Amino acid sequence: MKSKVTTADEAVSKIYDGAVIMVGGFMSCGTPEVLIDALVRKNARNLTVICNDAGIPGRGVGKLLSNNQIKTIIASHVGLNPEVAQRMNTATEDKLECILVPQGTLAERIRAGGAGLGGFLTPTGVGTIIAEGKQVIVVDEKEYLLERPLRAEFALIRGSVTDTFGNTVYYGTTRNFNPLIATAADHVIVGTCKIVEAGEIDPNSIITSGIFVDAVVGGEKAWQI
Amino acid sequence: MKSKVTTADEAVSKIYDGAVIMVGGFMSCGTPEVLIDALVRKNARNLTVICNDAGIPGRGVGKLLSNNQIKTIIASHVGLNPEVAQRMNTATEDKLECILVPQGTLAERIRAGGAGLGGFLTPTGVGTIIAEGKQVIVVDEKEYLLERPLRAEFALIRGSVTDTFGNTVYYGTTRNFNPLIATAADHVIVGTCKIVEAGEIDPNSIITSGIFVDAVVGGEKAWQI
Amino acid sequence: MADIKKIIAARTAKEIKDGDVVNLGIGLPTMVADYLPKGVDIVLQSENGIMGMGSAAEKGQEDVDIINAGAQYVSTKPGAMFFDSAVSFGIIRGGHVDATILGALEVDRYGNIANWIVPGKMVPGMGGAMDLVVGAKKVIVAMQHTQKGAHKILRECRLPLTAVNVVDMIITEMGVMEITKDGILLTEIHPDYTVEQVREATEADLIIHDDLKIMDVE
Amino acid sequence: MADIKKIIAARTAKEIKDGDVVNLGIGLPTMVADYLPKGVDIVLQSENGIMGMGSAAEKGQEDVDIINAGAQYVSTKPGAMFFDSAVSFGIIRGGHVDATILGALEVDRYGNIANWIVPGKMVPGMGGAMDLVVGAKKVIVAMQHTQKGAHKILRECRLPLTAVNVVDMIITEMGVMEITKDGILLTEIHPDYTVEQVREATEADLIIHDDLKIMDVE
Repeated sequence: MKSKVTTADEAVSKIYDGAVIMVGGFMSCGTPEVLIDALVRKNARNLTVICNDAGIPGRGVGKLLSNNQIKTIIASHVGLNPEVAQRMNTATEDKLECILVPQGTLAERIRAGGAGLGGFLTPTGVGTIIAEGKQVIVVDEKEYLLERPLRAEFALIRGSVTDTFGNTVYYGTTRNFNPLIATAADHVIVGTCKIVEAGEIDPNSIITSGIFVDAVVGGEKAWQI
Repeated sequence: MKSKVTTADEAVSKIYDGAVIMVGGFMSCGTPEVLIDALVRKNARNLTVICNDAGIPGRGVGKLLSNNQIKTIIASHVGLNPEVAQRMNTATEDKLECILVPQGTLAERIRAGGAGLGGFLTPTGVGTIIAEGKQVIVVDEKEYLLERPLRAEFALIRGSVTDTFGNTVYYGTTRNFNPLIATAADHVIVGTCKIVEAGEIDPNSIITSGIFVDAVVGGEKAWQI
Repeated sequence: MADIKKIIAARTAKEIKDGDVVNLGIGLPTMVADYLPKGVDIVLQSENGIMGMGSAAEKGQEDVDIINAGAQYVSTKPGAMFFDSAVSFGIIRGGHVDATILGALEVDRYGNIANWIVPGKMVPGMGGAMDLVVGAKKVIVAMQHTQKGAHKILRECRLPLTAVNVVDMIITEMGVMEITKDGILLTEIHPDYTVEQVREATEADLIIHDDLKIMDVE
Repeated sequence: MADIKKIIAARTAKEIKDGDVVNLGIGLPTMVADYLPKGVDIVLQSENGIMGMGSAAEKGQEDVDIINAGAQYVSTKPGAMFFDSAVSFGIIRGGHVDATILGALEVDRYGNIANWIVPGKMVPGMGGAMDLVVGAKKVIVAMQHTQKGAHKILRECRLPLTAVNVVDMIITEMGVMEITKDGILLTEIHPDYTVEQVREATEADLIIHDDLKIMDVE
């Protein structure tokens, strides 16, 4: 198992204008700030960002938004970042497209994208505007929406401890979407707090397998609201 | 969080004739032998058993089979227990019904049953006899089978360490189907190797939440092929 | 106002049974945990990935890796665990949460609820609300009866829905209401209000329980 | 016979690239791990829940909690991890396994494979085979060319299929064949056999590569 450790700038160098990227984190807890900072420096534009929420200004995905790098955001919640509403309501060319997806459906769509499923049937959203344009399938007399998988070209995840192969554990609620997006992107980069040798993490406790990971970057810091 | 620790006989006392039960384990590794033994003593009949495989004679589900307690078995593989073939080919009344499901589909159907999904689309089985009677749905020009969730009335799972609330970890490959069936049955019983107080297991490492568990039974032993 | 919230939280807390797995929405619903009767020990689920959440973390005791769905530092109880968002919503959608308590912009006689968007005004997103109300065994709306005098309990919701036919119970400062197939049934009333006042504050028709009780907010 | 297996395993090993995630079927395919070229380090997946599996556990060194999908005690490499069966098949179906190597009862010119049931005779079940051949990026059938003289490489499979149009390559003691849209292409031949002999042992029509090579089994 070969070492994948590299720098943040090297790791994000492949992310191009117009790329679809998934970013881990829930209200910026468990978001890889070292990778986001490098992506701001790299200044890739017109990104489609898939994440649980738009974070808060000055943190996580919020930094990409402030730097006007995001064309479309697919998230379950954007209410705690007022910049989203501002950017959605502008009439200018850089108007932000915001696609809202129920949180459980978002998580499951990403999981399906990583697990080779063509979709799944969920009761969530039946009878709401979320159902518009979606196939309704009845199973045992109950209505479900057919939801489709989601994949991305890049995933930026945030680990607490990662070995040189990419095996990763997450502490507390930093886990959230990180293990899911790790499975659903072509190229996966981990920003992590601590890098150890392969074999140092208990094999019963590893959450994300290194086989999903293309690059490991250290220097991630504990989060403060 | 209240203690759920009880005896094996008490724990299985609710299992009735004709019940649908899921049993953890892969080739009898990670099968709760203390619970199976109690179920043999209880002698509930006409059971439908959902499990990865039929184990080997004299171990795991094989004990229920030898004791003629199983009417129907739903599994992905039954080849290493010759008793299955004998019982399937008998002309007598106690002929065993055997329903084979691809292993990945079986795991996913159980997960769907526990996760409130109405089904999922898998490429596995397209164009085979597994597809018979199933809806084929095309997504992005690829064919998928619509597979339905599986649930049971009882689940017998096997833990390595379990706290009094039911939080459980599994060592090595004893994990397999156990965490999945724990979510997909009305009544879940854990046979475990070691019982500890709630709070003693690292909350980042727990695999099965105690909220799924109804009863905890100690005395499970390390497995020997 | 503080009193109103206290009344709602205290009454709502009585709907929870010992051992229940409960998800509390942000704001007023979070207060419910402070009013649980003695001997009622619950397991709090937070959809961002905690089972067994405790109260807000004390100053200086924060673990920066542990927040609730409202981005506040929280403690955990012995026996707590963490999981990813797919597991979290498997728990929610799979019916493993006994009760979810949340606020609403509108609720109607069919048990429909709207609480995630005001077109053209407020587009925060639904977060986990759509999954929670569809998946939880019991859905309790805990909210003020009206919004600056405007009706919130309607004949039929006007805002885009969060879900259809999911609400079991509404608890406000005026009383306790159950959604039945015949409509909204007032089962308890706060002693400060008359039935007529509750009717006026409610757009939907109210069915008054034959054995209408005084709302217990002790 | 031992030689035949060795030839097949040795040639198959050359199809694997350094760093590949590989799932090996029970029996002959398992032998492939013993013939990997120097400098080729692979990550073995076992569908019962291991990534980073090692070789069979040495006598006295068995961990009773760690078996492979064939119920043998195995070791693990540094950096290994364990997971449940849903995660395992998410990895498999999701295209995260670079190559799966397995045996077959029948393979045909369309890349169809049958290896899980002989109606009325043998009903072991498909285990993980249906998911593996559908999900893995490359599907290599490693098997003896014939079964007691009977053809196994057919114009069209007669047994119930494991999957349709999934096999990329067949490696036998006689040669190496690729499934192309035009049919089965013989790219390498073992020096002990003539093209005519391979044709006779194969029911399907063989296309012979313009640059037919000698099978490399060193």
